[in-house]
Amino acid sequence: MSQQADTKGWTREEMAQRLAQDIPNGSYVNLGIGIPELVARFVPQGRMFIYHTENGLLGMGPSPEEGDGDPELINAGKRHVTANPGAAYFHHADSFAMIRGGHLDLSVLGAMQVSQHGDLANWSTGKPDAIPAVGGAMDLVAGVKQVFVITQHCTKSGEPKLVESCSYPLTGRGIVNRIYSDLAVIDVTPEGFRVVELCPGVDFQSVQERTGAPLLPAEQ
Amino acid sequence: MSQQADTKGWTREEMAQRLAQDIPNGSYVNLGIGIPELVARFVPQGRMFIYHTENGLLGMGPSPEEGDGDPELINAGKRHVTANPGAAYFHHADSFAMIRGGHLDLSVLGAMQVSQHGDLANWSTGKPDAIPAVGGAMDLVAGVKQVFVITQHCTKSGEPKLVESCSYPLTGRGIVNRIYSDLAVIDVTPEGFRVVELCPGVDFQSVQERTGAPLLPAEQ
Amino acid sequence: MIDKRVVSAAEAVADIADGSSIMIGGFGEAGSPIELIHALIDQGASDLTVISNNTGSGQVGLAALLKERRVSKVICSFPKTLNSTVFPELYREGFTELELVPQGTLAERIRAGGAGVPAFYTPTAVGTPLGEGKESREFDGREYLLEYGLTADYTLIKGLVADIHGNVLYNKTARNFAPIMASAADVTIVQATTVVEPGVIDPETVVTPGIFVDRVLEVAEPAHESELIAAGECYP
Amino acid sequence: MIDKRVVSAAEAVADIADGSSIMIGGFGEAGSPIELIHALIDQGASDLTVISNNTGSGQVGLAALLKERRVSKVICSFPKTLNSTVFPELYREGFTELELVPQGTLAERIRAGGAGVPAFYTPTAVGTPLGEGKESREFDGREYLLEYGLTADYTLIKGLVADIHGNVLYNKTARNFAPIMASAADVTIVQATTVVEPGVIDPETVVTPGIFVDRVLEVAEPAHESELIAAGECYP
Repeated sequence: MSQQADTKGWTREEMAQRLAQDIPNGSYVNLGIGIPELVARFVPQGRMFIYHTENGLLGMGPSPEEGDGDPELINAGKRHVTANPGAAYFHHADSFAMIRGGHLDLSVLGAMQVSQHGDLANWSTGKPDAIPAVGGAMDLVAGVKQVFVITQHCTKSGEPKLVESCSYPLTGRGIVNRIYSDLAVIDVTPEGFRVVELCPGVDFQSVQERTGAPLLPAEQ
Repeated sequence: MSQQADTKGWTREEMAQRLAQDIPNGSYVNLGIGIPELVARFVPQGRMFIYHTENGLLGMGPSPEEGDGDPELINAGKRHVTANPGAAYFHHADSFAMIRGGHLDLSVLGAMQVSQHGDLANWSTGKPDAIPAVGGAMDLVAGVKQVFVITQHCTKSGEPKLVESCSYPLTGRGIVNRIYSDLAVIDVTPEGFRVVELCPGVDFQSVQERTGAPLLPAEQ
Repeated sequence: MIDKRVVSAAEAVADIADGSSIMIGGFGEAGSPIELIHALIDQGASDLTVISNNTGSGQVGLAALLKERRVSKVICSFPKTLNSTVFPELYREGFTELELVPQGTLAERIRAGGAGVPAFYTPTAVGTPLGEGKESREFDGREYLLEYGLTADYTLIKGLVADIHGNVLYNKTARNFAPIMASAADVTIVQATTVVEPGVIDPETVVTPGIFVDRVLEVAEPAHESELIAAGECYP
Repeated sequence: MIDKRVVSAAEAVADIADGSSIMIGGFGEAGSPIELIHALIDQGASDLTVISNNTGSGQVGLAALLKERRVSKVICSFPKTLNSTVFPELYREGFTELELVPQGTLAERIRAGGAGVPAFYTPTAVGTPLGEGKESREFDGREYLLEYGLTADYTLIKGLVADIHGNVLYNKTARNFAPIMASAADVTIVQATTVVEPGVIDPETVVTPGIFVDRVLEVAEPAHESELIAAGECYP
């Protein structure tokens, strides 16, 4: 966290708020576990998003008051949630038909690494003693219309997460559309990473220094 | 019909009643259009069958009183039906998942021809000017655990319907288990047609004369 | 802030272009979205591919769309029904092409199209004329055919209750193809007898979740095909 | 004359043999049929293959079954949860084998198994370690993997209301894998909070039709995994 503080980048909440601004009204959105969950707190004025959780609910609402939770009304992170008016429950095959069939507009995911070709690694370190666990991440990136990654720009030890080529096992190949980090908003383009917007007070060069692949400047 | 009357065989109702005696209690059954529909009138004492209609209802009940029908509660023959207590509605993919997945115990179908290998032809004459229409017949014979055919032994012009090899286009290959005709109950075995039971007053030889393939006598 | 209602059947189908593929719900008259089909006749789009279990009866609804020579191809399991004379004539004349698909394979192809499954194997139609020329493969010693997912530009369906987010309930066996067709088209248009606010429909009972629905039209007193035919109606 | 009730959890699972494959519903604790799993522990069957999204938490329910060394293989998408220590130990030790399947592929394989589809193509996991060595094929210029339908000898699931014909309703996100698992096993066993006569459940709202269910057990006050763990319980 000290690394991030040094660069005076966006907070996690600011990253989430910035991302939410790019979601059109009426979008169907799946939020991954961790920072992506924060996006639900920031619905821009005049818009409404419908949240999908792959364990079987469309129209997921906020967490209930402490103690009000139903152990059988949970999200993909297995936390208690609520259901908004207009919600629907369904089984897993139907839920992943929505995902695989391209019916969701947006998947927001965390990342361990993103390559300049849009490859994503976010499910396994690949270490021999790790217990492999994948959940729905590979389905989400294979089926949802757009994939946004929200992540700290670097690891806690300062290594770049945006790289030429992922060293960790892939979740999907060429599927990330845009990255929201604490330092910048960056598109994955056929030419590679392109800065869309810099965090106020952060300059292009300092982002490039923290990125493991060439950055293209914002288009004018 | 005169042909049938000459042989003093079972009536259609008797054929249906005879077939119903072979259905175990608790069976899930799909009845085809025509003579098969008559089977529903004959539930042996102490048994209960649950009828599936492939357009999306399990627990189909009898026809409503004239004028009481709902145009949106129909069977596969597009006739008004009712729903029994314990019924369930579902969509077509789920309905045919029941069929294809082997969940129905019995399909009762009419026939144009049945071969000694259990091939069934019941959907098309194959005439060049015919409008081809197949419906769910091919799915039923490919997926249901047992297929019983209920049919007049011969066509109206006296041609055998039980044959060595079907001349009409097939509905399915090697899928008929048993045939209930006006003259006999006949199993399809690896050795060919085998008589299980003769209609009272009908002898083996007269059935053989009306059959286009060798008949084996009932096992003692 | 999400309201998928349209005010008229004409608005609902306004953008359907010539050459579009359209899935139309219904098994016989149960679930047939007659008002949407009639609006499509008025709208004028032609050279359509229609995916539907039947080809309509009499000279109303789907049969009327065919009769107006708007449909160049049907993908269908059972194109002849009682009172079905329109399609047979167009088929014999060679105007309307037919792709005949077993009913369960048709349903599964539509479900696969909506679920992002490009192809699957099925035992149905092996050894029959409808299996001829199809790729086949053995699994565990049994032969299966390769069948492809089916999608369309539009789906027209009939519900009983819909909310303005597009959640839909159906009436009895009118459900038939509607939920899977809703999932398999770019634009799904629902006519429903009643349109309600979100929250009226119990989330446990939703049959088609709103994510699959783009436009919702209230048709409070939908016509029934058999009643129109009994009254001698022809459309337009 | 159709009554699928059994009187005890012990009776419900009595015939499960060593070496059986068993689908177990639940996503985390939601929908986990704890009482049936505990009865299976008491019953003693071993060398089981378990198909389930997770591997349980603490030392109750599914985790307890694993801990008793009854499970030689799990087919699963996410075998590590908060408080999940049992499976990791058995996996590292080499006692329990893991077939890791993406969650949506797991769901679709189970659905295919129940629907008589031996295999299908999916875009999920292409280009990843979980796609390595799998048969792949292009459709419309995109690469897909061939995946196989999955069936089991038994399914154990938890419902909210069931009738004696086996129709089932679920509670909220406890529905998860239950309806598809019910369709994919030779014998499906449901525990439900309430068991009612046929006709009580509205046929429009049935989630799992009775054709998929073989045995129904009333468990009026089912335990929740998190509460058992909070209370420090270990089974048996």
